[in-house]
Amino acid sequence: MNDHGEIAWCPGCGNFAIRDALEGALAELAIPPREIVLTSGIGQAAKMPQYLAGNYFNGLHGRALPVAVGVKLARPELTVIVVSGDGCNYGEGGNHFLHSLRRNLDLTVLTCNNQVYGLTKGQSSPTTDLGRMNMFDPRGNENEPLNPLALAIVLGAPFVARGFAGEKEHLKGLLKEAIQFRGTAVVDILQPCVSFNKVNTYAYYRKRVYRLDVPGKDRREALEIAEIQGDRIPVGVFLKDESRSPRETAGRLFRKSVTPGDMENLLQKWHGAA
Amino acid sequence: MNDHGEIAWCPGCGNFAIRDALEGALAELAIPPREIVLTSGIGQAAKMPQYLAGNYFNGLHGRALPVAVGVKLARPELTVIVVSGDGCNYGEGGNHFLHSLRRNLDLTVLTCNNQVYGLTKGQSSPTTDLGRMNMFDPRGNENEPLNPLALAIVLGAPFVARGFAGEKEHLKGLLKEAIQFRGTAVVDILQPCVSFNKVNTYAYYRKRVYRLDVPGKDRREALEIAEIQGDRIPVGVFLKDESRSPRETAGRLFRKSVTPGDMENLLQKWHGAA
Amino acid sequence: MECTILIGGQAGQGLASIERELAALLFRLGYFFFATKFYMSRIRGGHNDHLFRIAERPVHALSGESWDVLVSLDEETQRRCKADLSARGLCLSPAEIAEIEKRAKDGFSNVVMSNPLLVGVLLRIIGVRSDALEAAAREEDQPAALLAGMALAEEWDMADRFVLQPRAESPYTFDGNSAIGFGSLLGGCQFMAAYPMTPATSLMLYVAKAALELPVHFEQAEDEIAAINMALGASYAGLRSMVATSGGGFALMTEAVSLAGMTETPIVIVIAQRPGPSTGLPTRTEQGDLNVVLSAGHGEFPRLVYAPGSLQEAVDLAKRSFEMADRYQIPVFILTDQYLADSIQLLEGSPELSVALRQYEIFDASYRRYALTPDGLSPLTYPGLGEALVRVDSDEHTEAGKITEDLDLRVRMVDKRLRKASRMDKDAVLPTLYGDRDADICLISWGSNREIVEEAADRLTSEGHPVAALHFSQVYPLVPAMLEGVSLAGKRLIAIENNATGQFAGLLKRELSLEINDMILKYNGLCFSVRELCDEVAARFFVPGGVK
Amino acid sequence: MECTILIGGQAGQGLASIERELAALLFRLGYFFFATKFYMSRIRGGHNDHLFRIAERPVHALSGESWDVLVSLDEETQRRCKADLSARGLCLSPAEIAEIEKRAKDGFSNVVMSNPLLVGVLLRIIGVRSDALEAAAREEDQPAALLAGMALAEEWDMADRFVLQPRAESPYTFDGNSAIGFGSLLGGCQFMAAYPMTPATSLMLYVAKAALELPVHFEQAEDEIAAINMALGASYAGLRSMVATSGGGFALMTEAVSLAGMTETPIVIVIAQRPGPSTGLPTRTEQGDLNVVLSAGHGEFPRLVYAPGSLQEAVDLAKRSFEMADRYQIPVFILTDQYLADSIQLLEGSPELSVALRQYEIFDASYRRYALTPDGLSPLTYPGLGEALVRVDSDEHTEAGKITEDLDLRVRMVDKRLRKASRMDKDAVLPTLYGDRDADICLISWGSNREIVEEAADRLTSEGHPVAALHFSQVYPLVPAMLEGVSLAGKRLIAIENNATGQFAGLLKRELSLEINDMILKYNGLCFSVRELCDEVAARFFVPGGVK
Ligand SMILES: Cc1ncc(C[n+]2csc(CCOP(=O)(O)OP(=O)(O)O)c2C)c(N)n1
Ligand SMILES: Cc1ncc(C[n+]2csc(CCOP(=O)(O)OP(=O)(O)O)c2C)c(N)n1
Ligand code: SF4
Ligand code: SF4
Ligand SMILES: [Mg+2]
Ligand SMILES: [Mg+2]
Repeated sequence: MNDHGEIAWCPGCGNFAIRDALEGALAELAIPPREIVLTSGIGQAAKMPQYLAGNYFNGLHGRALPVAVGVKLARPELTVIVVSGDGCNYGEGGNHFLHSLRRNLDLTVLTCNNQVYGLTKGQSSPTTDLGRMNMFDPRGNENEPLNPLALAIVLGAPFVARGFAGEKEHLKGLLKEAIQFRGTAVVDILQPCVSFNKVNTYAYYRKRVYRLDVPGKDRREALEIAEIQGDRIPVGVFLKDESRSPRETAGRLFRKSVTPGDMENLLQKWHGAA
Repeated sequence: MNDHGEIAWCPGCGNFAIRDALEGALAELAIPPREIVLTSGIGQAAKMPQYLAGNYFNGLHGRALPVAVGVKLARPELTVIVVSGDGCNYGEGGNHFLHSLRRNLDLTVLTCNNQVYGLTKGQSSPTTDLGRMNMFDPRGNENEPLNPLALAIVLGAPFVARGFAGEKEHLKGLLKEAIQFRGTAVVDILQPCVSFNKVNTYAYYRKRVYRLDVPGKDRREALEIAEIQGDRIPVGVFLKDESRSPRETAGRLFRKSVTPGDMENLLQKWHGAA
Repeated sequence: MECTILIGGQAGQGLASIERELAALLFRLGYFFFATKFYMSRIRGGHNDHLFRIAERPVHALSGESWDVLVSLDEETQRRCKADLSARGLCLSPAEIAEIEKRAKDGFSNVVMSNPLLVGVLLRIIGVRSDALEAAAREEDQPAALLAGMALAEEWDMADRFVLQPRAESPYTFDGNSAIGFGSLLGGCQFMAAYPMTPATSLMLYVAKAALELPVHFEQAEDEIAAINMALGASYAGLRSMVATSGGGFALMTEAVSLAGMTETPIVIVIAQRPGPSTGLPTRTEQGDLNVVLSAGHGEFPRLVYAPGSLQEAVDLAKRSFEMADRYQIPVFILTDQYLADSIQLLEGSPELSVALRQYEIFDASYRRYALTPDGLSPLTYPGLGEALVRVDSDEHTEAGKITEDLDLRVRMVDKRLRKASRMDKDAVLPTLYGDRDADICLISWGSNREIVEEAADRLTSEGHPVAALHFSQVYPLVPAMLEGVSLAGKRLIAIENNATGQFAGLLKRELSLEINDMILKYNGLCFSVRELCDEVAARFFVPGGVK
Repeated sequence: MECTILIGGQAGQGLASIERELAALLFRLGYFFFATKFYMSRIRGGHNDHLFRIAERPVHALSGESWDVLVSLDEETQRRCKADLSARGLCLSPAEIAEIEKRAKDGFSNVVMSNPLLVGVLLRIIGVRSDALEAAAREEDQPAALLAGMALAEEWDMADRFVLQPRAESPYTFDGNSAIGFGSLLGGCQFMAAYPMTPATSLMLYVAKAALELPVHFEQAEDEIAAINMALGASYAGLRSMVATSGGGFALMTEAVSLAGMTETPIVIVIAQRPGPSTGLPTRTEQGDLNVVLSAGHGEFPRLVYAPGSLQEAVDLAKRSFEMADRYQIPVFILTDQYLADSIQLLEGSPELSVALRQYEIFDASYRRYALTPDGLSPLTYPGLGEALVRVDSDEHTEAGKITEDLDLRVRMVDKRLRKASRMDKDAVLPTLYGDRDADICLISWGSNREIVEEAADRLTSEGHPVAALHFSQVYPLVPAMLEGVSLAGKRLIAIENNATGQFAGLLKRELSLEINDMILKYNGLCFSVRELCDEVAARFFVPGGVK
């Protein structure tokens, strides 16, 4: 386990494989740790940055995305990766998911989707299936689950993919592709939670998951892929639209500064009589 | 103008027609004002309830939806209508839009969409077109506009429609249908703002708007309708799925109360030795 | 006579069910006991301690004396805690635990049976006999395994090592959050919306479970902002409503606290504190959010803040919160913390089971939600009753609830809202003075420290260090009446708080001009123990023969 | 000599551009003036007042004397304000306004020309002549229309009715929010994320416009939560960052305030106050959010709160905020309000234009973001410099920034964070003592009331009611050094606040044990005027011949 100290996840948790895949992807892409910024919220998945080599900002539950947006706008040269749970990114942080995608910055947005609130011991998350019994749903979840990838496509994310913690190598490939993609890359990762989700297990997914060979050719096709559910669960890249370039950032700001001359100009122009 | 006092909107504002249409719809449906609860946030559109006959809760910017959810859960027998602006419902309140729709309660959710923040004098809203210059976007808006109706369809709203303030009668019909619909009915209303949106004017819309004859037959078709934009802007019902019944609410709670006997049972069962 | 037991190990080793089973049996056997836990923010692994104190008289705090029985489910516990074992203490080391597991597997073909086996061992240590056990145990307690555990204790020569008599006639057991939940239902609460957050989650679960059978609705919200706005919607619509959260979640609710203040919508807000700032230590305890609760919500409006210090206060004040929220049409806060939330105690005496009922007044079309009245209280009603339209607005509003910019009316509305507070004096919950009233030293506490401080006062006094103790369970508003009859003049006042800055001391000064002389503060995430508090007070404020 | 002008009418009638043009010309002509506005939360309609005070010496407050010139763009203004016209006052009633519009149409074929026409009339009233005007006006000021206005004033026999000499040599004009914006840029601010909210919006716009040409980024956020988290991200990444909002938006930011406290991420937070609770009166003024800012963010961590009382303070303290945020790695707050935000004033003297620069220290792989140091300050650096990894965590953390549940370390980390505050004493901005230092009465103010109170002190003293005035522009922390050298003993202390409960008075008591004797509070949404304050002080605290 390198030098990351003891890992706080349950033995068997899907997060281990995701961590390994991400570590492998970053290593193979040869991005030096000092140029990586991982942002996360709060939850089990949100602890991921603690166990990887890189800078990190482990902030508030639900707020990994806006922190990443701030980092990216300030320092476009850094590789900025958001990694958090389904509750974090789609629940508490749903509004940032909506609006950050619209920005199309060059960000990678990873969600470890265990369809449950893990750290708080098993409540329904936005992706929990209908009827599933969880801590606060003794009669079964009554809310339509959110389809994060369909949402991402409708919101205009140019790169949208699904991975599975049980297919580590494939996942590593996806993550590499996502990180290399120029623009917002959204990857939802099916992550078995051995403690609180007794339905969506490794076995459950292994039976259903199949690999996509090619992405959908446009948003409409990608949406159709995203709508496939139940007995067959596609993993792979659903959409990869390289035609749109990411939103331009202001350019280099870091270590550049406003000068007294700038301030003199501004003073005269806006506040002076000249 | 009935007895609602002076109206705080600019002369010519699209909100007048929306108010009239909503007033007409409620009158024609013969719902007594005492059984109507309007919830709104903050903004120009959010003042709507002030000028209608009904109960209202004019709460916080962005929070009209959760208030409505609370009212509906408490009092399923009331007609609960959310009415607010695009900034309110899709921007500040985006997370509630995401998750309230998943609940599929019997709510009507109206958004007066002027593609701008009106009350704060003209900043871009989530639905502002790319490149549009607004107060904080002197170089033009750089964020992909949000498509609220595509979003609503992906989120599983069973009734999704678009209206136009310039077609008052048609809008009234839509509103009647939406209010009568059993389940969450989402209506986005194109609303010219004469003060801060000089592009999406009545004339602009009149040139582009056309009426849909029939709703899309399923979500996919509805989505295709929702994606139509630019020179042709469909208004009408995009989706009307009457097969799903709304989420059941707990049943009658109001004026019913927990009894000492209930408490005795609970005490014995959970806290006693019995 | 007492027996203190520490059961330590990793999350996932069954500690929670051992705690549950042991507590349930102690309870049914009629023992006085107190249990609490120190646990990490982990699902599996880490190190958690479950602490039991069993006695022959009521106990409501950790004694802080060395442990009589140490149960180490892992080596780590053994290492950390062995030194704290009392002279005649017993130790169930990982070796014994392994043996218990073996017996479970051998005798019951099920390793899970080690839990009742262990519980049997422990019960036998305090002198429980098989006949008593058989009478108290239920089928789900696994009587056979319990008995096997008792036999094992005898085999290991541990039986009757700390014999205690079951003397409790207290028929009820609660943890702090259940007591608040129970009190809330008594208060007529019918709606809760919530987003999970430790250490408030168990309160949510309590209401969610109660809602299965009672006319109560529980809704899991998408975030805390939604939770409180839903609750305000439900309250406006006619149901007594509550939310619960911890500091970070509460931060998100504060805009709506101000909304409740402005719209005069009754609501009860429970804040279960944990150490901050920010995420801090999610599963530990602290009293660090008093200031935040006192001034949460921009602008000026009245509020009430309770901080229960015992189970009874938790039940009573939770119930009272709903009454006061309705009476004054304000947000009422209940400040609790992880320590109280997770401590299992006995409720001595039977709770009064009358359920508070809301009034549903019916008005005609002339109804004005914010009618200006001498006492600032406008008649409250709900949509759909009679011809009244109920119109509430977050903007400054007219009596009828419409937006206004009439600045004279603004002043009248501010005065109206603040006027409600002046009536709250008569409803103030007075502080409790305890211990040696004539002592030169008075320990001042609020919230969950009450029982710890009171036991410490007893012990200090009995050890020749007389002290009084004054406990506040209503922490805001603080009114002069609270100090009438408690003659503090000349006493050295010492604030006892689970935080690093003495927030309540600052409040006493601001509100009651009471100068606190010293503070004993603890902020490592754990509660005080009685012993530790006694030692600190004795060392800092006494010299042999008297006060320093 | 002074001339006060009230221009009233409906939103949408061109008031904003009249204000802009008149202010610009007064400025370029070299007049001392002060302008502020009372406006409604409306885009069109309603009733707004734009208030000018023109003088021959610096003025920074509303005098509160009756109006010398009343310009009524609508009947409503005429009705409301006519009574307040001074004895020799001039009135431009709707009839005259109609005539001006007619002249605009006739002479310039453009009704919009009525604005410069009106400005011309007003300038001629205070004695401006055409040659001076021609020298000062620019093409976009529409000199022809201005001159036509001057001619009209002569025609109406209004010329030279309040002749004032232009005596100002102040080369700069600002409103309060621009002064904060300007100061922020001087402080090295390079990033702002914001969600619009009155009365903070104009500050956002200032930075957004500056960002067009300077190495500064402005981002419109989807909500206030995003805004502050983006700013924290940018600050963490290496840019000095700020946010601005008003009470309701700030409520949403408070969770991240605590995050800034825990992660020790520098940030500057501007709160432009308006009357609450909740939406309240969105376009009016109040000082009601002091308490909220003092304790926003759960848990305990140091903070600094400035509340500028003049343009110069706004510039200086904004700049200083960024220095202090970096020095102490804390959130720094600037509390302003609608009154200061929307008041146009002259900055006397030239601002120092040096721009504060951040340090970019480079560390090796042994870097620990939260290294424990004697003064609590750990070295701050940013990702991507050298081999240091910058790891920050909202949980309690180790020196290296990893989550920890080591409870001893927890205590050391709390102490470390709080220790930073003890060093802040030496950087305290001391209050300003003004007026008659020997007076028996001292008016105490904070924030935007400074100039009003100081002018009132002058006037009271000159009217035989000697008073001193003490103004705090650093409102937290309050340190004993602030009262050294200002001998308040024996003085009657009167707090002047724009709120209903005297929040600063409570703080002075809690923090400095200073007992305020009386309060003058205003909370109808408008600022104090000098006259009103003088009258109140004189009536309540003086009797003929001396102090009451
Ligand atoms: C504002 C706030 N609300 C609630 C919490 C409590 N909380 C911590 S983690 C969590 C849910 C985590 O679920 P998810 O994001 O799916 O992560 P997982 O643990 O399943 O990986 C919650 C509700 C919090 N820390 N902050
Ligand atoms: C929490 C919060 N943030 C910001 C504001 C300020 N604000 C009031 S209305 C508004 C935007 C309104 O836009 P929209 O919802 O589209 O309504 P419109 O005025 O265009 O009808 C904003 C940002 C507020 N009142 N509360
Ligand atoms: S609770 Fe679930 S998600 Fe969390 S560490 Fe354990 S297995 Fe993983
Ligand atoms: S600003 Fe726009 S939306 Fe608001 S009232 Fe005027 S026209 Fe309508
Ligand atoms: Mg999860
Ligand atoms: Mg809008």
